[in-house]
Amino acid sequence: MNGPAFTTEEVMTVAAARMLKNGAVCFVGIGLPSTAANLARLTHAPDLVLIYESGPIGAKPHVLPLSIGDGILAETADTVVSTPEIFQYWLQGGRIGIGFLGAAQIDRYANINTTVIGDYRQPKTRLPGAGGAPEIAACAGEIFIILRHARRAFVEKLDFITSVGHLDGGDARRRLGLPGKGPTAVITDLCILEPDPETKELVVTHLHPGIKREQVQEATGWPIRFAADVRETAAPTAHELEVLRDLHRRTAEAHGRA
Amino acid sequence: MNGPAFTTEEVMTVAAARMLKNGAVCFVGIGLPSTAANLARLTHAPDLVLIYESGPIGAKPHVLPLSIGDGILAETADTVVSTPEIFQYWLQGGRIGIGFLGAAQIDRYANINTTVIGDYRQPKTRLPGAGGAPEIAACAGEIFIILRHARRAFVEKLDFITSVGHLDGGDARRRLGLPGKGPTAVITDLCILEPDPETKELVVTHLHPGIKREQVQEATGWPIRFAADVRETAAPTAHELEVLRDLHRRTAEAHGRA
Amino acid sequence: MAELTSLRDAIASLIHDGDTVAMEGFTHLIPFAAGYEVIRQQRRNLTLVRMTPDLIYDQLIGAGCARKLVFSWGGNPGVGSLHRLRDAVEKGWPHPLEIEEHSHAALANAYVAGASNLPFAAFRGYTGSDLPKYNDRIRFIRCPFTGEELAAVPSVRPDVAVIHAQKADRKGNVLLWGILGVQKEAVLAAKRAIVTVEEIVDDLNAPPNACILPSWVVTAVCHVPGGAQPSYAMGYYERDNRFYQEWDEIARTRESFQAWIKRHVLDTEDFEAFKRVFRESARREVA
Amino acid sequence: MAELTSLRDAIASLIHDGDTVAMEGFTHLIPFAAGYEVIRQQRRNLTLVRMTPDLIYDQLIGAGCARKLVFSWGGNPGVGSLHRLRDAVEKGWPHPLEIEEHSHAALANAYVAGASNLPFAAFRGYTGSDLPKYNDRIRFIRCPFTGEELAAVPSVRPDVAVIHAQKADRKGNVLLWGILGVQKEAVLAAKRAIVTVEEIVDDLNAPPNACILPSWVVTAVCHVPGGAQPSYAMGYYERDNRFYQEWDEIARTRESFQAWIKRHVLDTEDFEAFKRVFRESARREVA
Repeated sequence: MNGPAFTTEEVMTVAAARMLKNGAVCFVGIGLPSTAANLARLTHAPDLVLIYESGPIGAKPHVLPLSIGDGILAETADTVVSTPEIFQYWLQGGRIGIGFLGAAQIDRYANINTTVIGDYRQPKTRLPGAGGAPEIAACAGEIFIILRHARRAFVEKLDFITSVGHLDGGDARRRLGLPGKGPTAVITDLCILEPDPETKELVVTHLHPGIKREQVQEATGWPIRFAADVRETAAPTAHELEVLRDLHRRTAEAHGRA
Repeated sequence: MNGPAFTTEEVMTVAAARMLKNGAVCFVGIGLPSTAANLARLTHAPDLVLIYESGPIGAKPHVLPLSIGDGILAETADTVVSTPEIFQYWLQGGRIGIGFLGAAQIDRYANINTTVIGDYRQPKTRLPGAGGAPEIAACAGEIFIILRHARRAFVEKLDFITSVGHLDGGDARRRLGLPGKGPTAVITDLCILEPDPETKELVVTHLHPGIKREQVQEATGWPIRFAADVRETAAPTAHELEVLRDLHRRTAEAHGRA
Repeated sequence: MAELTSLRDAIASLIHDGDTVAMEGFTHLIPFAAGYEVIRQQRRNLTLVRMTPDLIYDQLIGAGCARKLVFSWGGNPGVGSLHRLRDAVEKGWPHPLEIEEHSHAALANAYVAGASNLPFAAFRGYTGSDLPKYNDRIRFIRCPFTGEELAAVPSVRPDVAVIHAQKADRKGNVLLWGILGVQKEAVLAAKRAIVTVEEIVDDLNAPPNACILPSWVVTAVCHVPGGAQPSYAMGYYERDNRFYQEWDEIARTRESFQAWIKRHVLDTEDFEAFKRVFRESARREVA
Repeated sequence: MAELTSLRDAIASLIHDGDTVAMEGFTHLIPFAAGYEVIRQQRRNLTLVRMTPDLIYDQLIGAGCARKLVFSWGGNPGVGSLHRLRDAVEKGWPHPLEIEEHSHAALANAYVAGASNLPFAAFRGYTGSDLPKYNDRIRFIRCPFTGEELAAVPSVRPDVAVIHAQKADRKGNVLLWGILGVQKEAVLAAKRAIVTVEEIVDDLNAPPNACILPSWVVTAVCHVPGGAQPSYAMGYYERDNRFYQEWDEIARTRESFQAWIKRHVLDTEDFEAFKRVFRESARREVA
């Protein structure tokens, strides 16, 4: 393979970043979504508007925030509003084009669990919970989900639906009167999945460079479907990798983890 | 009569100002209430907190505002919040001790009409309308009302109830679940009236210096009742008059009406 | 992203006959210049929404632009009546005006609900008032937890919001400060938003937590210095209280009103021309 | 009017066993010093309300102060789990913890409703989520105008709100800026409010429209510099991200947690003493 070497984590982040158009308004979750969104802003989408649930509107951090409310978000934002206002006027108000989420578990209809593994009242593992995700998943124009591909993450059946994707598929969202389109892409470290236009079941549309179909099936807890024409994700460019690695370096230095 | 000379308008304003205790939180209507409240602040109640529906909290104007949103209110306030916040967090939130209102018409139970004379759909005279009064009258801890005493203002029956006083009297407010105590005093240029503890009908408790009972009855559209012990309103002091007249002079100069 | 354009083009392209228009500004920052341009372009059958109609809607109503008025306090602040509003309501001149009347709390809550994309707002209000008898857009609901009864009003969702602000930057981000009224809510509740500003600057230099409307929620930004006169713009000019008093005379008769509108608005080509004529009138007054 | 008092006296007189307490601060301005003082004074059976429990509630829960937790996201931001919260929920240590779980939007709306003296908040949320199945404080209502179904949650009305702010003046007026979270709403929703501040100044020099809590809505103001560490106070100090990572180790076992609480909180007499011991621990870490 020509071009620079990169990790599966890097190709995932770059593939996600490329999906964010310049000028789009993006409600960003902490972690992988924030990394991809800021990579987009620092490469092809300088006017990408980043909104964090803690209140910053138009944040332009030069290092990645470790928490959803880091000072760097407030200092670089066009303005900072209260948390109720973010949810009432900006998210529920219909001002958000893209909601960008992570997930602990996801099913074939891109429903998300971030609440609990096992029984809710007798949990095997207690996860952090909903945060802003249920209303982001409901109200944003469309949803991108980014998470690492693994059997314990891509499960046949969720123990708990925290945030709705396409529920049981088809026109379920429309029937429930959910404002947004719901998940339109899931980006992992192996591939890109998109909902089937009819059934809304996630199908693999892109495999990352060097990834085999078997690896995806192996890491998925249900019989995964592939699109008629599965394409290969374009490899990260030298420029994309340089910007991403600089961002991680600055971040590590800033957070005292160099 | 000893002491300085004064007008009935002045004794009305001074009598109203005296009712405002230092440190009280007062939601102020424009006009007579604003004049009395600022007189109080400039005399015995320096820590009186003035809130105007346009958003200023803790306004300390050195001249009287001509409108409810004059710049002087914003410039001298502790802070200025949005108009929705004033009504949601501060008035409805139960943070207002005294609501200080004017009125075009009032009845014996201190209900107020500021909407229309004649039929609502075929009005003889169209008045400005409700403004903040209905919710001030409902939510403030207690209500003071200040208006000039005249037959067309003190009417047997209101053409329109804009803001509730004690409705048809007795425990009507409690039955309707209104948060505040409602009107506890009505100050006019002739006298002070207070609701009867049982019936809530307004009774004259104080006559201003030199005012006769007949004058009050003459200016009232229903058979007015007098308290068992009607007292005379203490005359304005030289200091009160000086501060009030200075305030009016500064105001006239500032508003180009000197 | 907001377009930086002339006021004439903004009104021409964004406000249409029959639209629901909210021109907000609570005593402060009232967008008068935009109101004059709407009269100049002779828009008709507008539903006008505004907590305090003030002189700006007295002018639009008298000029025959309005079919309906949604409001909560309709006086000339500190002076008295709005004679054109009263003439329309009492005598149907220049033509009948439908009114939907609320309290300030109700209308402020209705703007918040609109900005929040909610169909209604619930609040403690209207109990014992006669207003619900004459306005079927006031209803009552019960709390699903306590059973308490609360008033409900439908949200305000204008086709167009028009406000005046102190500053915009060259990207069209808008900053306002001082008395904020319901301007932010009006813009966020509306499908389209026009903002006239005193200044266009390179950097807003906004303090933390300032009231900013990002360019991407504004449709058009127009540089119109003095565009809020005779109301005021904190940091720029004071309220012209004298004109608020003069308006009582100007608007008292149909003839004097029409003469004023013709001379100052219909016969001027834009707000700069209006200001020249207005200064002449003022000089004549003084003389 | 707020009383200027010591943190010890404020907690002693205003927070009682069994109270519902909201200690807010959305990543920024988290009132940690107040949390340590509550642990020191060994309050019990508290109902703790907070959108993001964070380390502050992990500490209170592990120290046995809490009976119930109302929350919407319970992780260690950027690090992982809150081990003491998980131990209480999964294993009932130090004793079982009742949880009432919401989404951020729901809890933020519930604070707004509390500050507004409304019994509930209506919003677009929870549709399709399993949360309503396990929380009977989530219900659904219909718009009286459109018939649309909306989610409803009861308002939050704490006995006590505790926040940390940048400045207060000598009268007890409080100023905060930067990320504001739901602090203003928490204070206005509560019966009593304790505010710890970085500085007490003669004049707040607040910009227009700043987030100010007037003295008369605050019960006690306490001068506690550094009182938000390891979170941050914009304009004063940065977030101690290193400690957030170290906490993952400290809180992982009951023994290491108890040792840390004993050494830093129970065995120190106040926050000044805490800071001395904390600095020593930090030095030892580095060495």
